[in-house]
Amino acid sequence: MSDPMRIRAQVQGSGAVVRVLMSHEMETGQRKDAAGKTIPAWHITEVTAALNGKTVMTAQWGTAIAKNPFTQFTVKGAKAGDKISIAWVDNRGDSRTDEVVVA
Amino acid sequence: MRAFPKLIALAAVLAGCATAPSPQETDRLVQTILVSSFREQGIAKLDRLTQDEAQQACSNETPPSDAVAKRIEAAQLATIQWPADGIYLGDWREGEKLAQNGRGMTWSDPAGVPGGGNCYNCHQLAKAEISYGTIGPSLYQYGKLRGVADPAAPASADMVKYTWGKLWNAKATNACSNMPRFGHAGVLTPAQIRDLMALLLDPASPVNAQ
Amino acid sequence: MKQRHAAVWAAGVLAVTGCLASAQAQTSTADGIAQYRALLADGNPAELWEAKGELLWTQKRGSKNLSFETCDLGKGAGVVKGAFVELPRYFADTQRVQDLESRLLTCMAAQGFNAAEIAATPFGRGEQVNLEALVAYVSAASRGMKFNLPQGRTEERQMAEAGKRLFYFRAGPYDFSCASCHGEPGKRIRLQDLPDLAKSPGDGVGFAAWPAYRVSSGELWSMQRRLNDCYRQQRFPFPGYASDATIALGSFMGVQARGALSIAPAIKR
Amino acid sequence: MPNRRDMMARSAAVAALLAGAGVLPAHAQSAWNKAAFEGKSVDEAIKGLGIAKPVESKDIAFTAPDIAENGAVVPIAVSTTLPGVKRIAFLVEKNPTTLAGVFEFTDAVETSVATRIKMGQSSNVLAVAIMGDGKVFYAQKDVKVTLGGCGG
Repeated sequence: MSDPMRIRAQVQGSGAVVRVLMSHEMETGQRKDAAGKTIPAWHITEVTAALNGKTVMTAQWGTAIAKNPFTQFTVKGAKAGDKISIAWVDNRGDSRTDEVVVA
Repeated sequence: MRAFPKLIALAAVLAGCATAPSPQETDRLVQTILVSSFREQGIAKLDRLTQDEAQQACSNETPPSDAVAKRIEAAQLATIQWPADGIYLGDWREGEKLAQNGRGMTWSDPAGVPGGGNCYNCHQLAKAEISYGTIGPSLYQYGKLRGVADPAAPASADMVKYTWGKLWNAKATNACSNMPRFGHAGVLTPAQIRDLMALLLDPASPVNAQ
Repeated sequence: MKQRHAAVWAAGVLAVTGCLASAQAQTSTADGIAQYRALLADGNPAELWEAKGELLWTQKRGSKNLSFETCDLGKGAGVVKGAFVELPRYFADTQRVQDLESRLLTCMAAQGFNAAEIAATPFGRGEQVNLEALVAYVSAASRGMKFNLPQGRTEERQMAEAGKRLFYFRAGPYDFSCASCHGEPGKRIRLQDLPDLAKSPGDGVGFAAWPAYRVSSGELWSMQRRLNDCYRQQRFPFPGYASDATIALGSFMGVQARGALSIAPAIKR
Repeated sequence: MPNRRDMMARSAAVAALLAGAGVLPAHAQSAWNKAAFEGKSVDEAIKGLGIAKPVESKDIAFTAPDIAENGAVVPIAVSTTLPGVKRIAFLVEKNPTTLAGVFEFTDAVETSVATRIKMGQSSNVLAVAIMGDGKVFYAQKDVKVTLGGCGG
């Protein structure tokens, strides 16, 4: 069970700046454990951001996105009270969706 | 100046404070704490907590007296093993790798695997490496600045010997040096020390390149 | 464009005087690192641990089914704000000077957990994961507050004094003490600045910057974990989790840091 | 190694889950671009993305540090005033696999994004902007990754 994301969405100018922190190992598949065995790749593959349920941005990620990923983007025309939701899926098929209200 | 008497008064109050632990009490407490707190792990055994004379004399906020420092330096100088075959310099390329390598001797290091020299942690060496520490002095141009044009020449002999001594046992010239006693403590082998010698003194080494 | 000019300029200076150019290169390295740290400052993953710790604080756990709301960190049962900047301190119920981690273990024992077992668990596993989250939450509640460790009791003064001795205690194959790296101002290992812990390093530096999110491991490090890795690098034997040696050092550093603002949990290389 | 049918079943299940949650649009259900992410050079990554050869552009503002204190986390940010940018990809020349990530924008967001990447060593990093009309532009930045700490 993955831990919740930390999402901040704040009105700035004519839109809202969204900052997201996700809890994820983002294992590269290139490291070896103490016994010399390769640790399999384990990373977020797809991210979807939505404003009031409508997709505004998507992303595909590889193993080179840093552990506990941070992403920032700006949604045009978003107002206080709007809902921003972020969803991710990883290569093991785990997924998580969290939502925040624009402040 | 006017605050001075006040300071003295405060110091007197602190010194006279009945509940301040005496140095002897603190000694006993520290010993108890060391025994109760540490355990062996991997190659890091508990005997590492037993101090030798040099370690003990340099375990205070203030350095030891000059007389004690001189005595320690003389004793440490006597421990230096000079190369039996008279060969002081190895391969600076291997020396550079050792200088970069900060591993070895920790509880997470395997037994019997030679560690590194940790040099860049504290010193600047080759100019190309910008990630260097400043606990020790810069060693960039080490040989060049000391006039070592040919390490094998008789004119270089004193500097070559001094440098070997510094790497083998830095406490021989500075009782409370922050630098490990690489040869004396068995951190590096004589062959590894030769390679570090070459890094510092070989005119072809990047340390001495312009 | 500006940078290219600077590079050309630096190269010109290099030709004239090697010494000045070397100083220039050092400045640009420092600037580069400062720029990197500034870019990281916004969005510290320690927040993920803080959020988790906040949930754990109110959650009923353990065989006794208790939350931490009965846990006294020194400011009264359940009080979190301001507790961190007054630890380590003496606790009458355990008759010990305790740091944050050892005190949390005491509270976990009250919840019905086996504290000794948790202390012996490697960092980043099992209940240690929860401990790091709690440490993040509790320290964050004192963010921006000044360190003010109580020194009214003999036990507290003794612990700080013992910590000072341990700080200067040289041993092991490298002859290192804490002071070997942290006893002088303005020094660094590689490119990492070393706080001078023999004095107060100032606001948000040294003791006032831990716990912290470690970029290199992608995990939150408590002061216990920080000290454990310091002793590893000192080539010492293994200090027990929440052992008196680590608490004594925390007391010494905390007393030195009196008046410094806490920025914990910070973000570190 | 998971077989193809398992993989498809799994991504279908995830897609259904997300579609149920109302956050996944039709176009995002396309699978992760394995070919692009497995590319071991800029050329292979570009081929995998199925895009034209990029042309350097001054209209892409790409921020990355000159020096990274740790390669495990390198903060990068890009924004562009180029009209009609649909996607932005980040490529690290000297990483074992070149493509770090691709962001796909709708008209509802600004074409700017910040994230953090891993770098195995000092390398050139590229921000590649892909336009709706198939044109491709890029900006680049050299990032020096330093060794840090006690190194043990």
